[in-house]
This record gives sequence, C-alpha cells and structure tokens, in this order.
Amino acid sequence: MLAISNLVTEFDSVKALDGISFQAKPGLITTVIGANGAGKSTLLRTISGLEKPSSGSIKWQDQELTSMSVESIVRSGIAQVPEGHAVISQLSVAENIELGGLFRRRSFRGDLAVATKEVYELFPILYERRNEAAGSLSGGERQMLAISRALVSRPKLLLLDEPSLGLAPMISAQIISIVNNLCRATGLTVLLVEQNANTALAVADHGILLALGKVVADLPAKELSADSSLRAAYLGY
Amino acid sequence: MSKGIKPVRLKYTVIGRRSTLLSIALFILFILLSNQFDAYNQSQLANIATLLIAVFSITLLTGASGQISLGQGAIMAVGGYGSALLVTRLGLSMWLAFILAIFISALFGLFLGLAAARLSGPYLAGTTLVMALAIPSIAVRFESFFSGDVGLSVDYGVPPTWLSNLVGEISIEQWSLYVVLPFTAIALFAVLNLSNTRTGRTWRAVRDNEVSAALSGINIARTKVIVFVCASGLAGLAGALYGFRGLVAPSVYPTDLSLTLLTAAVIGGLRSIGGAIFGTFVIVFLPDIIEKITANIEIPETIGNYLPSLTIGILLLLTVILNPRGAAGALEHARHRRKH
Amino acid sequence: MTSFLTAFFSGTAQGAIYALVSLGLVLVWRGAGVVNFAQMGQAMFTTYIASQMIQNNYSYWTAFVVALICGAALGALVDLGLMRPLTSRKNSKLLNSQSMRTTIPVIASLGILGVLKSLAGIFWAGEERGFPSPVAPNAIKIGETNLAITGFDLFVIGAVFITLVLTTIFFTKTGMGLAMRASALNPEVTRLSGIKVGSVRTLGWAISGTASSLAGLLVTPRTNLSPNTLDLLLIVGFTAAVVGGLSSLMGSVLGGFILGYVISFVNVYSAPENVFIAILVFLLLALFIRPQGILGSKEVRRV
Amino acid sequence: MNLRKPLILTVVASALVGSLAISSVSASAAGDPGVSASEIVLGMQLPQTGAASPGYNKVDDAARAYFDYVNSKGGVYGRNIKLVVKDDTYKAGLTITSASKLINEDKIFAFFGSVGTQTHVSVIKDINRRKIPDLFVNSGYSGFYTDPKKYPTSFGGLGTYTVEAKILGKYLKEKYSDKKIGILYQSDDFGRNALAGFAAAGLKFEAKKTAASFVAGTQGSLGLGTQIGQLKANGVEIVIIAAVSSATAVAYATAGALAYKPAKWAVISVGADATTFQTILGAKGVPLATSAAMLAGTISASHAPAAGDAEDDFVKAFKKINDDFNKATGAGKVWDNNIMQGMNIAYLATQALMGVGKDLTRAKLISYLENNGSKLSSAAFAPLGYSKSTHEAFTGFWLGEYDAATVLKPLDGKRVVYTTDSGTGAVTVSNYKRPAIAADALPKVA
Repeated sequence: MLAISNLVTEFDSVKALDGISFQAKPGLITTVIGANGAGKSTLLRTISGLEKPSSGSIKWQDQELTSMSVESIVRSGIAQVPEGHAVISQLSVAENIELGGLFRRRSFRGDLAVATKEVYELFPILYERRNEAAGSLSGGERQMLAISRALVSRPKLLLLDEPSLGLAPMISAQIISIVNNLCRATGLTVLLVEQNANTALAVADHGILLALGKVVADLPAKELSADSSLRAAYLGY
Repeated sequence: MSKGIKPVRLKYTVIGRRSTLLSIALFILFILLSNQFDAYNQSQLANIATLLIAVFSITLLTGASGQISLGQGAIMAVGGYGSALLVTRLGLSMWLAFILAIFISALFGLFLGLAAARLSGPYLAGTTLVMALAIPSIAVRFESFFSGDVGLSVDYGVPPTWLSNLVGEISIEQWSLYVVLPFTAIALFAVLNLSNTRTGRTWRAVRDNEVSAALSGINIARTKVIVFVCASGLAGLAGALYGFRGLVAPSVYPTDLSLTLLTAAVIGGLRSIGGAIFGTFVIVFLPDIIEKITANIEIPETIGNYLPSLTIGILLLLTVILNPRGAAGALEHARHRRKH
Repeated sequence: MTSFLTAFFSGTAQGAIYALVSLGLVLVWRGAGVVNFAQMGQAMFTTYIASQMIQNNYSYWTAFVVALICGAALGALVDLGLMRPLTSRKNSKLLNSQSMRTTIPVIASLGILGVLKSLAGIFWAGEERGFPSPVAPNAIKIGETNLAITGFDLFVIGAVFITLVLTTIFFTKTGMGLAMRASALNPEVTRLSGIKVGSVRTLGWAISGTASSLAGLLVTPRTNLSPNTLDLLLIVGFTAAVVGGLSSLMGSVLGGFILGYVISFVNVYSAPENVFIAILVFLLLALFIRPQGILGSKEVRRV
Repeated sequence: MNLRKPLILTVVASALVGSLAISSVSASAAGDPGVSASEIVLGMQLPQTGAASPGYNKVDDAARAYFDYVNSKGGVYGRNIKLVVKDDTYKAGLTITSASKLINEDKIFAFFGSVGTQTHVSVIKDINRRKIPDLFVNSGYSGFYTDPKKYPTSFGGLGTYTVEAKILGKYLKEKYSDKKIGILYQSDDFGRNALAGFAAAGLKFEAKKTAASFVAGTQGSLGLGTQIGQLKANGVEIVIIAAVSSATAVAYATAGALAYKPAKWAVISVGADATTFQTILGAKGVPLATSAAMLAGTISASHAPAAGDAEDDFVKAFKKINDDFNKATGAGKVWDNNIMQGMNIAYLATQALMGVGKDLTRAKLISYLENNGSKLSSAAFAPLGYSKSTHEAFTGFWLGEYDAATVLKPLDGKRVVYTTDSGTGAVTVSNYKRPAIAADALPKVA
C-alpha cells in the first residue's frame, strides 16, 4: 500500500504539489489525471525520489520514502517509467532491459533470466530487435522497452508517467491493456499518470484528480468518469 | 557593442556617475595606501593595480559571461609584446603603446573569440590552456623579431621632472604606481559600466542559460565574441603594463600566470568587482604574509619554499567547497543572514 | 625513409601514452561532466610514490602495482572528497548557471593540481629524478638493422593495448560497464533502474586515475620525473580527447595516436620548437573542421 | 557583479590593515644599505622550486654554508655575511617582485650569485640603474658582462657559454677534422649561445642533419628519440651536448636505447655534472658502474677542478665546509658541481669584500673589482676577466675527459687552460697559475 499525506514539493518556492494526500491500494490501478501543470509528473518524480519534497510523507509498505535515495526506492520495489518513453537510445534494446535488472544480478541471477524472458514474451517485437540500438525503435516500441526495463526489476509498484503521450491511439490502447492484464494477473500495484483521462479511467480502479498541485477529487474510477461537472471544470471536456 | 548600449543611454549616465566616483575612489585609496608603504610595498601595490586589470578581464569573461579562459596570461603576452615592440622598434611613447596594446590584443581577442564562440566549458578551457603554452614558444620560434628567451627590455622610465617638482622626490616604485593607476581606474570604470548596462545583462543571460538567452533574441555567438574582445583588450593592457615592469619575455608570461589570475578571481568571487580587488590583494600579498609568519618558525627549507603555492591551492579548494562565489559571495551571504 | 620510419614508430609509442591520458580524461568527462585538469598531477604523485618505493628497494612490479592502486584511490578520493559534493550542490546560486556548472569543477581540479604539485615538492624536494623501465630499453633488431623502436616502446604499446582491450571488455561485457555507460548517457534513467550513479561515477574516476597513473609510469622512463614533467602530457592528452570527440572512448584513443604522429612528424620533419605551435594549430583546425571530433556525436557535444 | 560601497570599503580597509602589518619601514643609517658594523647583507635570486629548480636549488645552500664558515671565523672585518635568498621559480615576473623586496625590505648591500639568464635579464637594468653591485651572476650569457657601460655593476660568476663553446669547438674541430660532428642543444638562450660560440670556432651545424634540439624544460618528453635518431641516421660520430645535466642523462639513455654509440660525446660544462648524471640514471635502474662507464670518455670543459677530484685542495676544503656547515638535507647537500660553484663564488665574494677594506661602499666594491678583480683567485684554474672594459668572469677553460670513476681528468694527462674572449678573439693557452688555498680555507688579500 502506498500512502501519501500532505506532500509538498516546491520549485524555487513555487509549490508544484501543495499538500497532497491519497492512497493507492495494492493490486489495483490508481490513475492520476489532471490538466497540464497540475503536478502529475512532479508527484511521480517525488515518489520515486527524483524530487525531494519540502514536507509531507510517502509511506510504502511501512517505509518512509521521503528520506530515501532514488536507488533505494527502486530497490524497495518501486519502478518508474518516466515521461517520454525514456530509454537510453545509444544502448541496444537488450542492454536497456539488462540495465533494469542490473541491481538484482547478484542475489537473483536465476530469476533475472526468467524476468527477461517474460518481458520478451510480453513484447515479442523487442526480442526480434534486441540487438538494435534503442534509438532506432518506433515511439510505441520505445514505450514498450521503457516498461520492460521497469518490469525486469520485478517491481511491486509501477509508476507510469504518461505512457500514451505522442503515441497513436491504437498503440497506446494496446500498451495500456497489456499493463492492465499484467496488474490483474500478477497483483502488481500501478500508479498511472495520464492526461488522456478517458483511456486511463477506463482501466483504472481508482482515480485521483489533480489541479494546481491539490487533490480535487479522490473517487473510484467509475464515479470520477461519470462526474461530468468535475470533468468540465478540470479536464475541459 | 554600440548597438547593445544605445537603448539604455538614459540609465547609462546615471551609472556612469556612480562608476566614475568609485573609480576615482579606488585611485585615491591606492595613492593614500602607497603613502603608508615602503618602496617594496609600493611596487607590490603597482603590481596589484596591474594584475587587477587582468583579473577584471576574467571577471568579465568568466564571471559575467561564463566563458572560462586558462590563457589570459597569453593574451597579456600579446599586449606586452605589442607595446614593447612599438616602443623598442618604432620608438613610440610608452603611453601611446599602452593604448595601442589594448587594440592589438582586442583584435587578437576577436580572432580568438570567433573560435571561442563555437566552444563552451571545458573545450574553451583546454584550448586557451594550449594557447597559453604555445604563444610564448612563438616568441622563441621567431627569435629575430621577438628576441627569444632574453626578451625585450622595457621599463616605465624615470618620473618626469615636472612631477617631481610638483610633489617632491618620487621613487621608481612610486612612479610605476603612478603610471599604472590611471589605467586601473579607467579599467574599473569600463568594467563597472559594461556590467551594469544592458550589455552586461545580455552577457549574464548567456552565462546562465544559452538556450533561453537565444530564445529571447540574443545572438549568442556575437555576444560571446564581444565579451572576448573586451576581456582581451583589458588583459592586453594589463600585459603591457606588466611587461614594462622590466621585461617582455616568455618567462614573464608563463602558464602559471593565467592560473594565478584565475585563482585571484575565484578567491575574491568570480562575479564581484570588489571580490576581484580582494583576490588580487590576496595573491600578491599572501607570499609576503606567509614569509612574515614563518620567519620566526624553524621549518625545513623545502616546506617553506612550497608553502605559498600550497596555501594558494588550498585556498582555491576551500573557496570552491565552502562558497564558489568567493569572498564576495561569503560576505553577501553573511550580510544576508544578519538581516534575517 | 629512415626518418619516416623513425617518426612512425616513435609516434606510435608516444601516441599510445597520449591515448591513455586521453582515455582517462574522457572517462571522467563522460561520467561526471568534468574535465579533470588534475589528472596528470595525480599521475605525477603516484609515479613519485612508485619511485620512492623502488628507492626503498621494493621491486619494480610491486611499485608498479601500488602506483596503479594509488592512482585508483586518488581518483576516487578526488571524486568523493570534492567533485561529488561540488556537483551535487543545488542550493548555490552560482551553480544554477549553466556555464558555471562546468567552470567550477575545472577550477577545483586546478586547485587539486596546485596542491598535489606543492605536496610532491615538499615530500620529494622537487628533485628531478630518473625512473626505471621494466624492460631493457634496447633497440629491436631485424637481422643487422636496428629498428627505430625499442623493447621499452613495445612494452608501452603492449601495456596500452592490454589496457584498451580490458577497458573494452569491461564496458561491453560486464554489468558494471553497462551501468557506467548508462550513467554517462542518461543518469536519470540509470538511477531509476536502481543503479547508484554516484558510486558508478566514483568508479569512473578510479579507472581514470589508474589509466593516467599507468601513463605516468610509462612516460617517465623516457624523460625524468619532477613535479612539472607531466603537465605537457595533460595538454597533449586533452587535445587528443577533443580531436577524438571528448565523448567517445574509441575516439579518444584514436585521437591519442593521431597526436602521437603529429608530434613525432613535426619533431622529425620540422623542429621540436614548433611542437607547441603545431599542437595549437592542430587543435584549432580540429575544432573548426570537425567540432564534434572524429568519433564524437553531435548531440553530446554542446557547441 | 554588483559592487556595493561597503564591500569595496571592506576590501580596501582590510588591505590597509594587512599591508600595514607587513610593511616594515626602517630608517636607513648613513652610507649604503646592507652594511653595518656587524653585518653585510647579500641577496640571491634563484629557482628553488618549479621546473627549472633541480640542481640549481643547491647553489644557495652551498654559498650560505661558506659564508657561515667565514662568519664562524670572525666574518669580514668583524662583519658577518648574511645571505637572503628569494625563490623566483624561474619566472621573470617574480624575479622583478623579489628584487624589489631584496632592495627595499631586506636592504641588501649587493646582489650575489643570481641564477638564470631569462630571469636575471628582467632585473639587471634596474639593479644597475640603482648602482647596486650585482656580483657573480650564475649565467654564462655574455650579454650581461661584455659592455660595462651598459651594466656597470654586474659581474659574471661563470665563464660565458660563448668562451666555453669557442674553446671546446676549436679543440673538436682540430682533433676530429675527419669525423662528422653534430650537436644536441636545448632550444633556449643557453643552447643558442653555445651554437653561436661553436660557429665562432668554425663549427657550423645543419638542422635535421647534424643539429638536433629539444624544448628546454621538457627533458625530451616530447620525443628526444626522434632527434637523436636523426643524428644517428646521418652518421654523426661526435655528438656535442649543450643541455642541462638532467637532460644529458636522458640523452645518453635515449642514445643507448637506440643502439647509437657515437665515437665521442662532448658535453658543455653546465650539462656535465657527474653526480646528477649518475643519480638520474641510477633511478632509471642503471647501476652506478654502468652509468660511470657510459660517461667515461666524454669530453667536457671546466674552469674549476672537477667536483670528483678528491686530490684538489680547494675541493677538499670546500667539501669539508659543506659537510660541516651546509644546512640543507638529503639530496640538497650531496657534493657536486652546483655546490662547488656556490662555494666558489662565496669564496670570491668574501675575497672581494676583504679587498675593499673596512670602509665598505657599493662604489668602492665595484671599483675594486674593476681594478683588482683580475687578481682575485678562486678554485678556478682560469683567470678572472674583470676589468674596466669587461665584467666577464672566468676567461678560460681546461678540457678533460671523464675517467672510469666519473672524474674529469685533463686530456692527455696534462691540464692545459685555454683562454679567449666572448667576441672574435683567438683561443690561446693561458699561463695562469692558480694560487693555493690557505690552510684555513679563507681567501687572502694582499
């Protein structure tokens, strides 16, 4: 269980997150939606430790994350797929995947091979192109690679930052459905940040609506998508 | 440059008055100081006044526009050789030669700047370092023109009689201070104005973020070249004055000189003119202070010999670790804290 | 023809050493975004340590290994003690400016250089001393003709070759090598993969320290050791790194050899006095014609 | 870069306080500075640290040791000789600063034994303008001494490079007229002065064929091998070296590596210090016996006895004083040519100061040296040239060959001192007889 309370993150004394509190239940997909600049990405970056909050707490399985380094947070079972299909384009596909599991190679060598095999099964196209430079992949393939890199570390919590950004609707739908299946099959907890609220709410169990760094709605996904007034006020459709 | 200044003419005059006052203040303070000093410290003061101009060039280049040069000493050499050749070969007056040295080195800075505009950070640092090494060897290579290692013997001459009649007997050291000081005051005036006008703000924008500076319509390359030209002019003037202490030769402008100047600028504070003054005082007087302190302590000669360079190295590291903005930054920090 | 061969062989042996220096510089530049001007100061210091050990009757090879270890330790120390705190500091206004982030570490490395030189002066009285070579530096013969290459040159080329092979294997075949490449290319994604980028960088500094320490051990038998002797090597190595692209390991090695030939051919066909000028001209030409270096990629190089 | 008034005031105020603390204005008594009833203060500038310091940084300790010895014997007319030394790291900018300090703060009576042409040239004009004696400069650059009207107070402390090259050159040209003679020189004022001297003796060299060079201070780190390789390829049989001793050692090692064995090496005295040669090669792993064998047979010139000549009375006396009075430690105290040179000029200075008499002034010292300087004696086998028309020191050299014990032994077993000038004068045999050193190792003046 991920529990966030009163989280504040500032950039040059501008509050990007202004006292955020919510919980993400294990085994479910929680989506964070909101307009541009609502603080969605900052939220994910603060959870994974890339940004340091100025106050508040992030509890993950009784561990306080705010004082931990990015690496320790990752090692505690949280994997983030950063915005913009972040892969290392100069490295090969296989190397990108290897990178994700690198920190486990001492203690879980056997499982690492299994995990690698699993992501290749999940995304067969990556296996075909495993020796090519990641830079040569298409946008969708890169996103698959970024997710694969996160999955080989066998996370318990997956932080997805705008996976559909810049992708054709069909491909983004495909990717989101794969994540959905994965969650249902393995009990993975997912925190999905999306600008495209419809897509996200369609698969999510729970929805958090952010506006200007504050939580304006914390509802089951179905209720949130049904609330047309909220949609009109904050998402503009 | 004129294009950059024009729109702010109004402000220019206001700033001009303040910087005039400050430059005159500096001039008078140096004179007052020199009257308290013995001849050696007067010559040290002249030395400070000279090197200060070179340190100002780093304040402009690195502090205001973010370009790092490890070769200011080589540009000083350009100014030094320029002026010394004009005096020894063409028989020009020393004063005219100093002023021409500014233009010669500024022209050199233009070429250098054209190359430097394409470079950033470590590329520039390394390239200027190679230059610092190569320029003195040009003097040796073309010995018949530049007089090789032995160099060109030049000096400030003797004080004119009208001056001695006016203020009494003037020592050679005092005379050297009197020669240098007007140039230092003018350099200070120039640097203050450059940094406080829109030109200065343009430079700072380039320093802080090239991309956003470019987005706001600043021509990055041209700005960099202009800074290089200005800084080179200053360094060349300093080099000419430095050479006229006695000699213009490769051993007067070694690679270390460039590093010493940078050290002075960093210790005092790369972005502060007051810091530049402070840093120059430190590097010039530190060896004397260490000598005074250790005079009565029995330490092995080898340690004593290396103590000044060791201290300066440690001072540089401490500055960078404790407050990269140098003494000026630390002072401001302290003042800031007291207020709260 | 003889002078051509002389220049060629000498250039190869010299270039091998420049390649090492250049490699050390590029390792740190890629990993930490710092050009370490103290690098050859570190090498000078470790070579003095080796020299001191040999004077105290340790074998050459013991001293050799100790010097390499000290090189690694010194490199790591520079990073842990100075560069890491410096580059990770976010609250300082000065470091918020783009250009200052590269400038301040350069200044810091110059400070280290000054301190190391002074310390070497204090410990070893600034004395100029010789330094042994592990193999007899005798010219290699084919039949009756002496080649312009000595056994020691072959040792140098061999040692550098082994280093380069080991480095290549390390970077392409090991997890740590992958982590190091990834850290250099994209620190954020690497951190998000659970890799301690800070430690990986420190390792880069250590490897760079070892490579330059090796360069020091290999170059001093040909000349003498004093606190200043290796300064030139840094400048040549830097030029080689820029020619090679500063971001490419292979490029840096290639650049080293090219510089070796440039210097050697200027020595033979022109005059040693022209070497510095030639280096400057070559550097400027390289920057103008191919600013991203022979193997550098355009995006990495901020021009 | 904002400038607030308080900051500039703070800067200036602290500078004021700081510099007041270090300025020491002492009222000077009547007469020349640096002389009192109990003391004579001499000042010396040399590289004690930095690239040019190795070897030369021993000269000051040696000279001080000799002065301390003189002081222990009651000084000169009851005055102790004090030597103030400033490190200029071989950078002229610092030389200018430290000269001002010696003059204005240390109030020296005279400059003494300054090391380095490139540095001394930056201050010689000023020193002369102030009429301060500039004694026994450790530079063989003839430009300092041959025109006393230009530099009336400067006196040499070495034979000039030109004189030495003329003498050595004439010998080699005659003796090896059938052999190909080449040179390896360091490309600075020293190397080029030597080249000019050889040219005056009729020995001309051709670049890339019989002349090889390296950049001074690099000690061949940028490829001495290619240069020596060229000499070898061109079949040069006699190699002259005009370089400092540490570079000579590297040159021999490099030639050895290239299997290049010239019929004869000839090394200018500056570069022929056997101790430095052996120490450097020793650290390169060359056993002492081997390096001695490498040096054996090398021709060199000297104005003084060889440092390794244990039979020489001056060497014996100086060595004893070095053991007893030299405060340097480690390598700084090891007896060699540098130490002997330091002792010898200190001996000369003591002699000159004694010669002037009790009433010591700068003008008297200079006039004494011009009128009686050529009669002064020292460890050198060559006469001093001091006169009203030239301020050159040792005008002659004897030629020798290193034996298997690294001692320079006179050629053909008989020490012949040749003499000439720094101009176009002929090389002749000198009939100067060196006066013996007194039992107390103190100079005696008539």
